Amino acid sequence: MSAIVDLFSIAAIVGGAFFYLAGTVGLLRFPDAYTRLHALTKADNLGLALVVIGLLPQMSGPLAAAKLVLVWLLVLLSSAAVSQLIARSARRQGEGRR
Amino acid sequence: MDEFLLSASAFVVLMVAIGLVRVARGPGRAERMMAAQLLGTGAIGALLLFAVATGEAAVLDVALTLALLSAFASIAFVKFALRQDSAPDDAQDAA
Amino acid sequence: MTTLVGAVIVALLLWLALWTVVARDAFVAVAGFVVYGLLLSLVWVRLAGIDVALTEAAIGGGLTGALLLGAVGRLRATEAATAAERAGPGLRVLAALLALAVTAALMLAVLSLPDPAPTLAPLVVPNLPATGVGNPITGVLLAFRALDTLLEAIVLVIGLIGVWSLAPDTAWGGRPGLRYRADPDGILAYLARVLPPIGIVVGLYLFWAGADHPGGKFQSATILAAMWMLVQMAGLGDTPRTDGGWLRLGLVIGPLVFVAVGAFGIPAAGAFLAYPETWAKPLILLIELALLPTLVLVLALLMNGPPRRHGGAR
Amino acid sequence: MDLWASTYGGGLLAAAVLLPFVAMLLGLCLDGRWLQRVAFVTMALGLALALGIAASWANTSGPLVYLLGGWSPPLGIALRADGPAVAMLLAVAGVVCAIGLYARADFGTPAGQKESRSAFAYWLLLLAVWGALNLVFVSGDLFTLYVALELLTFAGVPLVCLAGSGETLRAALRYMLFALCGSVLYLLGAVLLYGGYGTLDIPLLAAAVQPEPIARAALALMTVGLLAKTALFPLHIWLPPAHGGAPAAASAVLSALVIKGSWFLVLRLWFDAMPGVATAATAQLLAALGAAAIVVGSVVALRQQRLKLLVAYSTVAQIGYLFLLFPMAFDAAGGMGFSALAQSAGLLQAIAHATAKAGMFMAAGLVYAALGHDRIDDLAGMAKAMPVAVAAFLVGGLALMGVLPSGAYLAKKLLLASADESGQWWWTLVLQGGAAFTAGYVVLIAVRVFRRPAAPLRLQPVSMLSQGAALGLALASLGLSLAAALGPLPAELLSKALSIEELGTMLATFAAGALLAAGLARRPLFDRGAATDAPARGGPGVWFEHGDRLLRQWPAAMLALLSVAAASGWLLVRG
Amino acid sequence: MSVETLYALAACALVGIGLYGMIVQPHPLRKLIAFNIMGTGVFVLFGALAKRGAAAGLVADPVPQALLITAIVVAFAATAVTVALLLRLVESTDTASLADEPPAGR
Repeated sequence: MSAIVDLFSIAAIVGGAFFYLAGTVGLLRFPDAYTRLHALTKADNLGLALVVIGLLPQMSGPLAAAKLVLVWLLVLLSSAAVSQLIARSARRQGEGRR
Repeated sequence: MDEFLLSASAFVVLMVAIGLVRVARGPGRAERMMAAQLLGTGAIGALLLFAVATGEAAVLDVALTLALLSAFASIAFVKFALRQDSAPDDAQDAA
Repeated sequence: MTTLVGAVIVALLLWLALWTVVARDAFVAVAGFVVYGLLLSLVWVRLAGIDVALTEAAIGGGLTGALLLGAVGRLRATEAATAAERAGPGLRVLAALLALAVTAALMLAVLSLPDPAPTLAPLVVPNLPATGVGNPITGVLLAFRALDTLLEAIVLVIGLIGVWSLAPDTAWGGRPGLRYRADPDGILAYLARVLPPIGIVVGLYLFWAGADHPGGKFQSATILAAMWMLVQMAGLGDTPRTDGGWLRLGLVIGPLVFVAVGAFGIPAAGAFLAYPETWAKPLILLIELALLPTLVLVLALLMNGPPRRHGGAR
Repeated sequence: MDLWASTYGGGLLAAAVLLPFVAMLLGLCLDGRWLQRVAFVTMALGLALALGIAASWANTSGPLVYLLGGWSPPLGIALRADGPAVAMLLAVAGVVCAIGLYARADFGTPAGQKESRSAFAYWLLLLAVWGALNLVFVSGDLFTLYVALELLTFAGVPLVCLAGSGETLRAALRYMLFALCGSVLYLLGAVLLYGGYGTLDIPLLAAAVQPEPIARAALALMTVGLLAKTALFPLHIWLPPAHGGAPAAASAVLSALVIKGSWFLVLRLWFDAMPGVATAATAQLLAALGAAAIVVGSVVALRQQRLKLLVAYSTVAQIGYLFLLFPMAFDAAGGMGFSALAQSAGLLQAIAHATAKAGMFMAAGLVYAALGHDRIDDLAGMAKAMPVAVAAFLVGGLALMGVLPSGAYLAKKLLLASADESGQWWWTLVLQGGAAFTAGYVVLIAVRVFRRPAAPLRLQPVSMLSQGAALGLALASLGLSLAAALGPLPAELLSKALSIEELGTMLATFAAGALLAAGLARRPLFDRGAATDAPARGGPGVWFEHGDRLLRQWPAAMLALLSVAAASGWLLVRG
Repeated sequence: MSVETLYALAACALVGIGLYGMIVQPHPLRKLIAFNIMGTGVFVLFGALAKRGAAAGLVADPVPQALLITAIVVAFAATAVTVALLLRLVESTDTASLADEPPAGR
């Protein structure tokens, strides 16, 4: 049983790490602010989400698991809002299409 | 398992660290802050992995604090630093 | 494996520090510093200092970062003028050589540190039960070296008096900081409604945990202060008037209660800042509870700067 | 002697530290109109406490000790008051009270106003400075001392820019940044000491330290950090504009008191915490910097156009004197044979300077308030118009020169005796010559104020109480050696005081001072012409001015800081 | 090399880097950042020493860690006061230069 759980965790975390990788590559390689932002949100949302999902079965108790989810929700919330704000200011400055 | 989690945490840090190049290259302030945001998310992910790997539950609190405060710093950035590029529209200096 | 992770983090840290220091643009330096603060919390976790990591994540990464970001936005016009005063190559080389010499000397000193390292841990552990708290760091901060903690609260208050003293005479007693209009698109306002309740819960949780686990009043106060600032930045609330009686009371309540509890120790336990055995934990909690509003107010007001405007009612 | 028990009267130490802070907190939350009353009540109580501490100390054989919370070092923090600490506690209490009396006129809250900014800041920060200094004197823990240093800086910096002008803000910012750099270096040293010996308690460290790399690096870093905060030449980058630009009541606090805190801490480190680590060669370096400070500070003081800046540069020079004691602590064999003697001399000098300099700044402030300016060239007639303030200034100057029976005189005697015994003849020269440099600017001001004015002076009235406070402090400095001779110091030092030889030295000092003033001042000493806008004279004096301005550039000062650190580290290693 | 030593040596380098920035950067804000880097160098060094002092069942010596928390808060206060001063200076003189002006001929 625990082997299957571990396998699930490993798969999810590897997936998460991949999205971090993708986010970084996107941030570096994409041509303008909007696409870079797109890449960033992938790392923020999917990368961290998969890591959290992978870690959940490894947690010792419900409090720790709740914290884990809370962390994810916080990052999701703030990254969504901040990305929006960044995009808006990028548009206002017209530096998005460079 | 712990060994795997540790390596994953190192990998995530390394990944987002490469994104630092964006802080250096810019070109705009927005890009630099995106890289900072990415690093924040990466650091949080790494901390979570580290917490589980070492069994130090308190590290989760660090991740929680970081999540809250990096959101705060990002908002401060949007509010103060980006504002300067455009008109200072959303803050007024009443005498 | 751990050494490798350590090496990666160290390399990143040094690179970021160097790059922050030499960057041409002040904004780049500040952004670099914010990231540097993030990395530092990882360092603290690795150095087994969870309490310190919490403090660093809250203050180093969050508050200082926001403070510097706020400053750099308003200082842009001055950068070009000071760039003219940029150090010449000769000076830079000289400075680098001297800095290197200091670093090398320090490294030699560090490498000659005694092994095994001297430590007070064996003294802390047997004495900790007398303080009634389980977190040794809280024990050090509020029992063994309580004076430092009291003084630190006083340092913050004096810092705030210093900041306020910079106000224009006409604005004295008024509100500090900028007045923000409510965010037109409402994202920030939304965030400022959703985040603070979570932040308050997390902050209070850290406060409560601090007695026996990592956490405590500083970390908690920092989070609460940041949430309050968030509400201000979203235009949902204003800073208080600096001549308000309740505000002033809040600013001094922490240290004053601290001193009062300390003085209570003279008859009750034979020394200033001593706690009678059975009362130790409640008294420590009382002090922390009283310090919390002081720290929240002082930290947030330090970020807001001197009073600068009257009125500003919404 | 048991280091680990509170002594009778030890609790007074905690009270002396906390009283000003508690008063500050109460003042902050009470109505602004109460502020001054709170401050004055605190001054009375604080003075009484200082006297009480002195009395308990006199009745105890060793230092007063108080263990906070009953926890003994290394786990807890101990407050300790030995002779030097008690002397400084008393002196600071006295000077604070006098400054408070002086400042009453300047920082009263105007009628009809609930609270005014400058009064609010001044009184609270004055109390904060006082508490921080008391903490510096009695704390026995190096980290608590770090916090005390920061308290001192945070309280001192806003005092610089109370007036709020751009110039003073710049001075304050410089002071802040340079002082912060100093405190980080201090903290770094403390961290190294903890890493090496596992304690930050001064007596425990003294027992544990060995002359090895850790302790040497720590001593060099901490000393240099403290020198930056004390503004010893060439690290005086921030002092002249800060002390010259602040309101007089604040300058008096900064110049007389604040810099003494970090200086006192150097003393603590060298003689109490790490006596086995300090070497005679490093002491020579400190004193050499001190000698340079005396020469440069005095000459640049002669070149100033404004009285307050002159006094500020005089402080630069006087800080130099405070560091001449270090080589005198060492005997010919390189051991610390004369450390008690040298420390007494240093403390005497510090107290003499604190009282005299506070008096001089107050006098300069009164002149400014009365005339509306403090241009040295336009002071003609002031001796007649404001005899009390001018007397305060000149008496303060005489006291600094070491005229009988001033504290500086006795300090000089003690140091000369020690220099003789240890065979360091070159410091005899510096000690004797230094007085002539001080005489230079005293003579200059004396000549200016006694001239007849071209037109009748129109003066604003100034508070008599303020003038009295200034004169009182100056007279206290002038009479200090009498008090000291009655107390702990050998009276025979004063017995030869009225000999022909002494009088001759004094006259020679005045003559040399007059020559210096005549040769180096901006204008001829007896310049009768009223053409004050004529170009200043050139000559060697200008070179000093240029040198000073060059050294007070930020990069130069920082490089000097690191160089002094490197040099003292090297000298500590070489022995 | 142990992790503690690694971090301790890195801390020494951080102090050097901060010092360099304090010297060569003309803008006060940059000096302030350099000061903060220097300060964190000292803090990391202290933290590494605390880790070396792990004993009696604790993973690190708690005394330096407690002192560190105090020091971090004090450094924040210093930063806040300096920023306030700097902003006020710029407000009243429109320049952030620390260079001495020619002697004021008042």
